[in-house]
This record gives sequence, structure tokens and C-alpha cells, in this order.
Amino acid sequence: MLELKSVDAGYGTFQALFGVSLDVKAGEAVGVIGPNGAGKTTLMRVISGLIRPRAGTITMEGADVLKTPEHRIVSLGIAHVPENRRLFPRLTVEDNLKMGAFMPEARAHFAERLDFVFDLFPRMKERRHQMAGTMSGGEQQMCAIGRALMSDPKLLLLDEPSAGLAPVVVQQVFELVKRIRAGGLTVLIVEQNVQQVLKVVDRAYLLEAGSIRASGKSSEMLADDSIRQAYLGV
Amino acid sequence: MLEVEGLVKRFGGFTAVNQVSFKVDRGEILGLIGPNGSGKSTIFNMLSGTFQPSAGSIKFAGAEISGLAPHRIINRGIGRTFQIPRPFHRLTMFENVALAGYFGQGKHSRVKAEEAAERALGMVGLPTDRTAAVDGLGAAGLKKLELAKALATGPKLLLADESLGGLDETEMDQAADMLRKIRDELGITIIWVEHIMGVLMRVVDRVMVLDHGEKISEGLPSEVSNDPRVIEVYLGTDADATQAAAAEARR
Amino acid sequence: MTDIFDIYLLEAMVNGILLGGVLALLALGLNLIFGVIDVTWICYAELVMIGMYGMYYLVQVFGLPYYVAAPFTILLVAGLGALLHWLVIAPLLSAPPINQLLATGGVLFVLQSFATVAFGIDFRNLGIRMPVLKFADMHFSYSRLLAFAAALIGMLLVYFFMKRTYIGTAIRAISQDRQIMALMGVDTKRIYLNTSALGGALAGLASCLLVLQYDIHPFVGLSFGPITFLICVLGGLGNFVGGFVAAFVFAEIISLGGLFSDLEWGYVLAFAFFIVMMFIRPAGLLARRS
Amino acid sequence: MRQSLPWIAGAALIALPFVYREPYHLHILILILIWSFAYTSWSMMGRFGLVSLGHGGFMGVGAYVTALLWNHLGVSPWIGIPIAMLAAAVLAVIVAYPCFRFRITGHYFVLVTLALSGIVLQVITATRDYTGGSLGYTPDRTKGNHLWALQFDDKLTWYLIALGVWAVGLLIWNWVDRSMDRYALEAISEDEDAAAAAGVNVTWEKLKITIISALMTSLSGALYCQYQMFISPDTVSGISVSLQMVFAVIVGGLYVSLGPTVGAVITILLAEILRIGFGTKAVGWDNLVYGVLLVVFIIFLPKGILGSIIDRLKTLRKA
Amino acid sequence: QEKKIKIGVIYDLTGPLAGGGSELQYTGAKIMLDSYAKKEVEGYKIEAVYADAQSKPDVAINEAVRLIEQEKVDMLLGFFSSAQCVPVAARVEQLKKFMWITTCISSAVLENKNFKYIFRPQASGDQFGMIAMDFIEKNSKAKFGKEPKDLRVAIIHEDGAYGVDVAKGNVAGAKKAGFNVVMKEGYSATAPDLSALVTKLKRARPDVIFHTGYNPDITLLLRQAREQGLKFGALVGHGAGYGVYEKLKEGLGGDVNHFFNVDPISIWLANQKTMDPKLPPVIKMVGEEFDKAKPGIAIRSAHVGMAASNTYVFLTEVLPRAIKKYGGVDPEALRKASMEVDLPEGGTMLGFGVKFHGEGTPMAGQNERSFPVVIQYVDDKSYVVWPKSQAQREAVLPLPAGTTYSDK
Ligand SMILES: Nc1ncnc2c1ncn2[C@@H]1O[C@H](COP(=O)(O)OP(=O)(O)OP(=O)(O)O)[C@@H](O)[C@H]1O
Ligand SMILES: Nc1ncnc2c1ncn2[C@@H]1O[C@H](COP(=O)(O)OP(=O)(O)OP(=O)(O)O)[C@@H](O)[C@H]1O
Ligand SMILES: [Mg+2]
Ligand SMILES: [Mg+2]
Repeated sequence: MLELKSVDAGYGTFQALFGVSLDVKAGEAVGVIGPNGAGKTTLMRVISGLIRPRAGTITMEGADVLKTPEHRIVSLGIAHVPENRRLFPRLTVEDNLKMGAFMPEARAHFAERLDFVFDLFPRMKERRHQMAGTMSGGEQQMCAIGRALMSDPKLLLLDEPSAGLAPVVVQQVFELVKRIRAGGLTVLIVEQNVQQVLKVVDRAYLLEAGSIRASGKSSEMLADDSIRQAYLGV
Repeated sequence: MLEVEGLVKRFGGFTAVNQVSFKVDRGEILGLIGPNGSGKSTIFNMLSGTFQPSAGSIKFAGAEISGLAPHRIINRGIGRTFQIPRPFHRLTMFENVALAGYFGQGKHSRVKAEEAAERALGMVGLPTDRTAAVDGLGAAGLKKLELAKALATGPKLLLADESLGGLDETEMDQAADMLRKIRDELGITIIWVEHIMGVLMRVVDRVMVLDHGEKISEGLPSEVSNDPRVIEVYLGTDADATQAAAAEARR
Repeated sequence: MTDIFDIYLLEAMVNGILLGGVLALLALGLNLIFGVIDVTWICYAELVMIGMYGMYYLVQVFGLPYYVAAPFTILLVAGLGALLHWLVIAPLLSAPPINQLLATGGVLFVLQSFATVAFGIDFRNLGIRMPVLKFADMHFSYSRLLAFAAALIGMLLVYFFMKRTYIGTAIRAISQDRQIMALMGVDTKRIYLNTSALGGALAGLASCLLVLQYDIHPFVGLSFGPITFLICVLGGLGNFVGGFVAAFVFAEIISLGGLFSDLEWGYVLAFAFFIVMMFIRPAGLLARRS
Repeated sequence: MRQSLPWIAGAALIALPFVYREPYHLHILILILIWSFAYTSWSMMGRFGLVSLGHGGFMGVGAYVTALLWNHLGVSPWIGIPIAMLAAAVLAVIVAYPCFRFRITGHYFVLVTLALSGIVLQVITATRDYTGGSLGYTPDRTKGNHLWALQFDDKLTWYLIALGVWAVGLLIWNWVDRSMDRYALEAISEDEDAAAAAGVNVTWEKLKITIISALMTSLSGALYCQYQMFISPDTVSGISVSLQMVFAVIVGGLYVSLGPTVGAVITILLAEILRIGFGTKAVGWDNLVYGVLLVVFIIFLPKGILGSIIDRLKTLRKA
Repeated sequence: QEKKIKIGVIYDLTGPLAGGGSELQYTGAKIMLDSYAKKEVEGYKIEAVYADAQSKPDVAINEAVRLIEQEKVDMLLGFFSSAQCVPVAARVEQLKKFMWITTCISSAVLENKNFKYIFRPQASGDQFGMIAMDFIEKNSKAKFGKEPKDLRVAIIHEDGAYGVDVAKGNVAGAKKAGFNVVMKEGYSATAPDLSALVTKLKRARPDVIFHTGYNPDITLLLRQAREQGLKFGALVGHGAGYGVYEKLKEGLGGDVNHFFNVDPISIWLANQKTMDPKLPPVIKMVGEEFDKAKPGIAIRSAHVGMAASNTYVFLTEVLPRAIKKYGGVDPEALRKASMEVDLPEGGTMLGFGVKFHGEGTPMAGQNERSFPVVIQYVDDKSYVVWPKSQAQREAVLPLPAGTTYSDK
């Protein structure tokens, strides 16, 4: 479904990604793990078009992502839940969700999708008229995921969705990821919470200093000694 | 050292913190946990003077402090970190901390401030050279800087809001050790808000649990992590927490 | 004291309301730009001035009827708004907002002196004289009633546009987090351009109605610019209803203050009122208390 | 070498009028110095994100109070100027204290201060029986002691006075720059809550710099009045004067001590050159050029001329 | 070295005053100076340096200083706005240079200043205010059927030096005539709304309104007056904005019919029969040049003639005498020559004579023989109606019934 080939990317003179290749198949859940500053967020941004790579190719279901204008990339079916949520703080929850369904394709199904999201997060229904910026961290994370789901994407990019969330909610988030998968959605997820994420994804990549260091089935990764030592604190 | 009675905070019609009372003893590390939106940061904001409480009293070292301006509270010895780090990008790292040393202690002595800055930076393991910029710091560095700023104000009580969020496992362990060291070596009392149970439960002496702005449980980590209500609203089936609590119980 | 509470007081109050219509109309577009997308156009009133010249030339020189010239003028100023954005604001979007303020301040100079160079310093007048509505011993001009009605309708339309439509929501969102707009499938450039054009069009509308009441000269903007800004803030930035109400409050103070004392005291009072209100209700007249 | 540079430059500036006596050029220099001081006063606040459009008001208070006291009560400017400065400071506190207390920042602060200069302008205009209204106001020429009246006919004296005041302005700028208060104000400008959490008394720090800035600005107004012997609401008060300050500082460079001075030199010379160059031949073109240059500057050299030059030098030195 | 006199000429070419008449004054002065640039005066070439005061007093000061100190002009000529005249005159006197004021009328420029080098052939502000009152007083009984003490008059003015000064003359004149002054108020010429003022006027119910204003404020006031239904018997304007008929007409249409205006007489209206016979050809020349500069203007503005005439007086009376009798064009020579000017009534294109108040008198430097006239606009033509000696026709007074503002 999504395929990256030797992607280089960076900021100004600083290069953050070095020849990253990666693929995600339809219906799969794939994790990207790695230490702080490895370039995980950068990778997500490159995929969703927030920054353009310096070299390499990215295709989504055969379509060339790099040739698509950045605001049309959502229409390819890629939805990105950015790091730190990035809600519109002075819009209500409902307006935030509305923004998620901005694309003409999505507008037609707005009511349906809204029900879907409210089903998933009843808390959001309670707070639909609250300014997003005044909600707690966990509530905001729900809203951010909800917003991404509003566009009815095929591929969901999640950047550290569990950061700052209560343990039950972390579990819920991962449960959610499972459910979303079960609903046929493909997921690419970046996480610090390695132990948990490896339980929900099928495969994972290990990113270090901007390069893919390892990849494989999550069970293999879990078993890998070096990974265990470095990231699982065991 | 800190006595909180019937603390309430309302936002419009919404009550974020409802009749919370608790005490913190000198030299203690109190863990403050609770689901997202349960009012933890709001309590911190009231303790540090950023928000005015809607009702209730806060006594620190015997004196009422609720309603004081933030800088006065800091000067009396309550330091805080922010959940999302808020460094001053226009100042160097050293200046960030020296600022806190200068104004936070209420002493307004430049020499003392710079000493305090060096000590605080050393404590958290950041470089003490004067030119290093903030912008080069990663997530972990920013959390450390946040902590160093709070330490430089010379607090007797430290409010640490999610010092671990966004860190990887090794960094988390380091940070937890650091909090312990701060308590042990500097004798600073700490209230710590955190969602990473595995680490928190290992470090704290006592835990208080909030839900919907109300205190629902309080006690030793082992007690709290076995409290069915806490498990229901917060911990879920968090294996780490249970493990850690078990370890604690053994000790 | 007795002669103060007479029909003239009533007339002054009604005049205040009508002046309020003019001010509300001016504040409308500015509120969109300044309040909603958080972009500063210090030169807003100068766009109105250019629009007034546009009307003058179309009506007086090319002999178009007023109602034909008006849409052209609105288009013209809308284009100017878009151009302003493209040339001046877009390069400064990520700069501190104060730089936008200053750059558009430069544009203010440019527009004023451009008007001086191109149109001369003469005062121009459209020469259209609207009838007057008489009621008891009070008289109201149609030009002001018209401005009042346009402000009201415009305010409602913009309000619903902002609240109900997707584009409206995107316009409100764009100032809060520009970088991620692309993730929502929003073409930020287009939103900005459209909003700027809309803001320009509202300025154009204001100029069509202002030419009925005021002489046109290169410095006419200075008479209105600052007041318009204050009104937007008093009403709460981005709050269209608030801006509308604030315009009337301001106009009443100016009008009644001017009746009881020298004209300037009306303005002094209005400005002082503004400062006091900033402290009582910093988020605007109609803001809900938090 | 670097240490002695300011001293050499200072000596040269003091010596200048004794060597070079072209009166009109001296006149322009004096105006540049007075305005440089005014701009420096503005930048004391502006550099910390406290963008005020109320400084026209402070300048107007400085100029008018001094002149009114002299004309109506015969109070010497030596006493009148301190009173005027005090009045400006009181005005600043009345407006700024609630602003800071209630966290009025950013656009809102700009507009509250804009209203302030609007008020001062309108009050001067409305009290026309005392202030002469929009026609302007002239301090009475003294028949007695020139020093007592602070009225001098020769440019040399004025040049030295203006130079002295300007230098003091720079000293104050640098003093603040090196103080711990700068850290506090930089911090406040980024994040008030976080600054408060570091123990900074946000309201007081902001108020302090505002008072200093208002005092300096009103002094510049009084000086301008004494030198020009004519003030009008439009030249020393109101929004356009405030804007003029902001423009000049931005063009020169907001974050460097000589930035406002460079701004004054450039804007005044540019206005002079354009006016004299184009003059009556192309009416209105001078302002057109001025405006375009301004826009171009802000877009391409946002740190101002001096700020950009210093940046350039720094990168060159590194390379 | 070639002998020449360098004259610095300052008017407003930009800003609000430019449209209020300053630019027309500039045109008038330039026509005259240009015509002399070709010839020489007593062997001296005339060189003019023009500057734009941009409608701002501080720019005017700056330009004056620059022309004197930098361009080294021998004297200054011009100045439209009294707000500029007051400070500039003080400056020029301080610099001991010669200044010839063609236009600005404020008494404050000269009153009690005891200037030595500042001369103004132009009428002064009080004279404007006084003659207007005089005119109404003499017509009060006959036209309004009221004793002067029963006549309700309102005095309103823009609050610049000009308006304030004329209003002062108005007040003095009203007192002398014994009018019932029901309202006196100033306002800023840049005020965006004057409806409150109109309401106050309505409440005051004046028979006659005496108004001094520049251009946009006049149109604004009168337009709002019409819209609010203000009625009165007559309106007397005082120069500046009221002197530019084209603009009034453009802004107010037929409503301006029968308005009065106090101004120095337009050189094209002055009574040529009582005038020095060498002047009519000059008037014709100015008219032709003006038509070339500004084609298609119905009524040649009085502003043009004012500057032209006053400049002409300098070039023909002061300059030659200074050179011949006092040996040059230094301020002292120009001053002495000015003091000796003695033209009888009819000696200038503006009808009046020239003789300056001497040193030590309160108005030193002011022309004691100047006077403005009252003209009336009737059906797009202007007629002198007062004083009797210059009058071309009987005044239409009060406003004919049925016209917009008529209180009948
Ligand atoms: N906007 C930016 N400008 C310059 N450098 C940046 C920017 N964003 C990130 N970087 C740098 O790029 C590198 C990779 O950053 P990235 O945010 O992708 O890491 P990450 O793996 O997501 O880390 P974390 O786990 O902390 O979120 C880091 O060294 C970071 O400092
Ligand atoms: N300024 C505000 N206005 C309105 N509601 C607010 C405001 N600040 C916080 N709240 C609400 O108060 C509740 C408590 O928020 P708080 O930030 O204290 O939660 P928290 O326990 O720190 O959560 P988290 O663990 O996610 O950080 C939330 O529901 C939030 O929406
Ligand atoms: Mg990241
Ligand atoms: Mg929190």
C-alpha cells in the first residue's frame, strides 16, 4: 500500500533521514521504534507531505505521493495524527472534527463519520462544544485521533499516540489501534512505548540516527536481544 | 509541610477539582496519578499560583499561600515544572536556569544565581557552559532543563508534572533516579505527576489518585495499585504497575 | 438641564446608531482579517480609500450608474486584498506578527502616496445626493440607512459563513496551526488568498457606501483606520456580533459626547471607554466570562 | 581596540561641530539625535515584544506639559521637564498596570496603547484654549536668562545637549541589556506563565521597563519642544508619531543598541533626500519610495539594517 | 559674480492643505516668479527654489531652515497655513532672514511679536471675521427684519490657527454689532463625523452661520447639515475651503448657491477702473498662464490671484527699491525697502493698497491697507457684495425660500 524507497530528508542544512526504505501492506499494522531524535517524526512528516524529501520515492497505492500537492495527500487516504496532537485550540471539539472532514470527498459523509468517532470516544460527544485547547492531554489525544478518522482514511499515521496518557487510556489507545485494524484500516505507528506497541503491530522497523537498523515481525523484534537491551530496559 | 484543605477549581460551570484535601510531609515523594483530565495539572497550577483556587486553603510551611501571586509562591519555596516544557528560546540554556536562580530565590544576587544555575545544571546532567543554546536540546534535554529551572529556584517542595513523557526507556530510568537523588541529596519534597506507572511506583513513597477532580484513593503504592477503583478508572491491567507494587511490597 | 433632554438628544442618538452602521461596516472586513486569520492590515482603511477612488472614476469619469460601478469596485478591492496578501503578507507569515503590522504600515504609505500621485490631492466627490427621511423634527439620510442595512446583512452573512461552512471553519483554524492545515486537506495558500479577497471585498463594499457620505482624498483613511481597529478589539477579535455591537457603542459615545461638549471629547470618551473596557472585559464586549 | 572604540567615536562626535559648522547639516544632526533618543526609548520596550503605539502620547505629554508650564505658570523647563516626565510615567502606569495585571498582550496591548495616543492627541486638540489645539503651540521666547529657559539660539549648544542625552539613552539601553531584568523580560516575552514559575514578578518587571521607557520618551518630547520651539499635536503626539517610532526602530534594528539610532539616521536622511531630490517636481513620490523601501526592508531584512549587518559579520567571522 | 536674488518658496503640494488651496497659491506665485525669471530686476536675476511643506508644520520649519541655511536663499516667500506661518516666522526672525507672507492670515503670526523682517501684504484674520459681521450687521434690519441684537448668529470654525483667528475676528465683530451669539465652537478639520455639531446647530437655531473651514470638513458639515435638516438664513464662509468654488460645487451641488465667502478679492473680480492702469495686463497674463496650467476651470480661483498679486508687489515695489536704494538684497535692505512701500487703494491687483505697520506697533509687519471683501456665489458666478465701494451687485439675502437650507 505505502512504499518508501531510499528517502533522504532533513531541515535546512541538517539531515534527519538517510536512505530510509520501508513498506506497509494493506491491512497491516506496522510500528516504527527508536530513541529520541532518531527521525521518527520526520519520517511521518515526509509521508504525509508536511516536509518534502530531498531524495527517494514515496508511493501510496501506486500513486506518487511526491507529485501530489501537499493538501491533496489526504485524499490519497493518508491521515496523520501529529506528535503533540496539534489540535486547533480555539475551535470547539466539533469544529476540530469538522476540519478533519474538510476534503470535499469527506464532507458528504460528515454525519456518519461523526457518529463513528463519537461512538469510539463518548467523551468527545460530551465535550463537543468545549474549546479543544482547554481539554486535558488525554482528551486532546482522543480528539486528534478522532479528527484523523473523520477523513475515512485507508492509512492512519500515528505519532506517539500514547504519550502522556493514563495507563488505561494507553491500553485503550492500543485496543483502539487493534480495532481500527480490524476495521480494515492500515496503521503505521511510531511509539516510545516499545513493549506495548510491539504487541499490537505485525511488523516493526527500528530507526536509529535516521537510518533503518533493523526490521521484522514484532515477535522477532521482541525476542531480539539487542533491542531488548536498548529499548525494553531489560 | 504542605496542607491542602477542600481545594476546588471551577471553569465556568465545570468543576475540574472538587474538594481535594491532602498533606505532604517533609522529604516525601508523593505520586499524583489519575486519568487524563482528572485535575492533576490544575492542582499544580493552583499550588504554584498560576490559577486562583475557587475555594479551599493551601498551607505551606504553616502559612496560607492560596491566592498569592506565582512569583511569591516560588519565592517561598515551591518550584514547578510544566507538563509540556516551556524553555525560553531567546536565552541560552545557562541563562534560562540563572534567571530562575536570580528571581526564584527572591535574593536577587547575580553571583548566587549563577552558582545555583551551575549546581542545578550539574544535578540534572546538562552542560554548564554559558553559550549552549536551548534549540539543540531534544525531548529528554528539555525535560531536564525544565527540572533544572525548577531546582535553581531553590525549592523546598518540587512539583514535577510528567517529567518522563516522551522519553525512551533508558532515559526514563535516569530521570527517575534523578528525582530520587534530588530528594535524597537536597532534601527536597516532591509531588510527582506521571502516567508511566512502572517507573513512578518504584520511586514514590505514597500515591494519591484523582478521578473527575476528586480524590478516590491514597496510600502506599502497593495498596493503591490493588485498589479496585483505581484499577478500574486508571491502571487497567497494567502489568508494570502491579509488578512494581509487588516489588515495593517485598522491600 | 431641561433643554438637554429634547428631540435633539434623540436625534443625536439615532445619528449615533447610523454612524455605528458605517463603523460596523468598516469593522466587518477588518475583523475577518485581523480577528480571524490573525493577520494585520494596518492599511485596511487605505484599501477603502482606493475603493472610493474606484467608485469615483467609474461613476464620474466613465459614467457608469452607481449600482453597476459598485460590484466592479468590490471586485477591484477584493483583488487588491489578494494582491496585498500575496506580495506582503505571504512572505511574512512566519515572521513575528509585528512585522506584518509594520509592512502593511509601509503599504499604508504607499497607498496614500500612490493616490496622491495618481489622483492628485484634490478632494473628489461622487456628486450623488441621496434623499433624506424626515420623521418629526428629525432627519435621517438614506446613505446612512443604507450603510446600516449593509453592515447588518453583511455581518449576518459573514457570521453564518464562518460558523456553518467548511471554508469558514478552515479560516478560523488557519491562524491557530498553519503547518498542519495540509493534513486536513486544506490548501493554505488558497484559504489565505480567498480570505484576503473576501476581506478586500468587504472593504470594497464599505467604500461603495462611504463615497455616498464622504469626500474622497488620499488621507481619508486616517479618519477611520484607528477607530475601526479599536472597534474590532472592543467587540472581541473575530467576534462579528461583538464588533457590530461595539461599533454602535462607540458611535453613541462619539455622538452623545460631541453633543454635550466639544466634538473631540466624544472621541476622548470613546477612547477612554475602550481602555476601561479592555480591563473589565479583555476578551471583548460580548465574551462569556470564563 | 574594541574597548576604546566607543570612546574614540564619542570624542569624534563631540569634536564634530567645532570642525564642521554647516548649520543646516547640524540642524539635521540635532534632530537625528533627538529622534534617536526617542526611538531608543521606544525600543527599550519594543525589543521585549511590548509593542506600544502609545509612545506618541508620552512624547506629547513631555512636550506639552513642559511648554504649558512655561507659558502659563512661568515654570522653568528645568523643573517643568521633570514634572512632565513624572506625568508621563503616571500616565504609563495608569494604562500599563491594568494591562499587565490582566494579561493584555500582543495585538490587544498594541491597540490599548494606540487608544492611549489617540486620547492624548484628542485631549490636546480639545483643550485648544490652553494648548492651541491642532494649530500647534510655541513656548514663549525668554527675555531673560537663556539657560534658565533652556532656550539657546546657537546650534552648537543644542548639538551637545542632544548628544549627551542620546548617549545617556544608549547607556540606559546597555545597562538594561546587561542586567538580569533583560533575562526576565526576554522570558516574559516568550511565556509569561513560565517566567512567573521561575519566580519573576511579571507585572512589576513589565511595569518597570514601561516606566523607564515612558520617562525617556517624554524627555525626548520636551527636548524636541525646546529645540524646535514649536510643537503641534501631529508632530509630537498621536498615532502617526508612534508608528514613526516603530518604523524607524525596525528599519535600524530592534535588538541592537545602536539600531534605533541607525533607524533615525536612515529614516530622516531618506525623507530629507527624497524630499529634496524629488521635491516639488514629483509630488508625492517621496512617500511612495519611502513606503516601498519600508515594506522591502521588513520582508527582506527583518532584523533591521544594523542587525543584519552584525549577523553578516558574525557569520563571516565564523567562516 | 552674477547678481541674483534667490527666493525660497514654500507651499503645500501634498497633504490635505494642498487641496484646500495651497497648491493654487503655489501656482499663482510660480506664474509670477516665472514671468520675472526671464527678465532681470535692476540687474538681478530672480531664482526661485520651491519646497513642499507637505501640509505639516514641522516639515515647513525644516524646509525653511534648509532653504535658508543650505540653499542659502536670500528670503522666503509663501506659506498657506497659519499653523506653519506662526512657527516659521519665529524661526526666520531668529535667523534674521527676510520673509514675505503671501497667504496665511492669522493675526497670531505678527501680533505682539515685534518682528523686524516678516512682512505680510495680505489681510489679517481679524479683518476677515470683522468684515463678515459688518456686512451682516448692515443688512440685518433690511434683509432679516431684525434688530442686530435679535439676530441669532453661530460661529463655527476649524481649530487651526486660521479658523481660530477668523473666529476671534468674528467674535469681536459680533460684539461690536451686538448680535446674539447662540453658539461658538471649534472642531478639528480631520474629524470623520460632524453630525453632533449639526445637531447642536439645529438646537441653537441661528439666523446666520459664520463658518471657517478647509475643504473636506466644509463638505462634510454641509452634507450632514442637509441630511439632518439644518435650516438657516445665510451662511458666510471665510476663505480657505470656501474660496475653492469648484470643490464646493462638486461636493454640494446646487446647495452652494447664495453662500457668501470672505476673501481677498479675486483679481479677476476686482474693480479694474479704480486700479492702477499697469495692473490689468498683468491680471490678464496671470489668467492666461493659469488656464494653461489648469485648463477647464469655471471660476478662476481667488487663491491664484492672491499669491500672484502679493508676489508681484514684492517684485515691483520692494525688490527694486532694495537694490537701488539700499544696495542689495540682504534682509536689512529688503526690510527698509518694505517699510517704504506706500501704495494707495487700487495700487494692487487685489484692490487694496499697501503700507506696513511700523516697528513698535502691535501688528508690526502687517499691511494696514489690506481688506478682504465679501463675495456671493450666485448661479455659478461670484459677485462682490461688500464693501459697498467694491460691490458688483446687491446681496441675495436671506436664502431664497425653497432652497435646501432655507429656513423660510
Ligand atoms: N523543525 C526542525 N528543524 C530542525 N531540526 C529538526 C526539526 N525537527 C526535528 N529536527 C531534528 O531532526 C532530528 C529528528 O527529529 P524527529 O523529531 O524526527 O525525531 P523523533 O524520532 O521523532 O524523536 P522523538 O522521539 O523525540 O519524538 C532531531 O535531531 C531533531 O533535533
Ligand atoms: N482553562 C480551562 N478552561 C476550561 N477547562 C479547563 C481549563 N483547564 C483545564 N480544564 C479542564 O479541567 C480538567 C482537568 O484538567 P487537567 O489539565 O488538570 O488534567 P490532568 O489531570 O492534568 O490531565 P492529563 O493527565 O491529561 O494532563 C480537564 O477536563 C480540562 O478540560
Ligand atoms: Mg517524534
Ligand atoms: Mg496534566
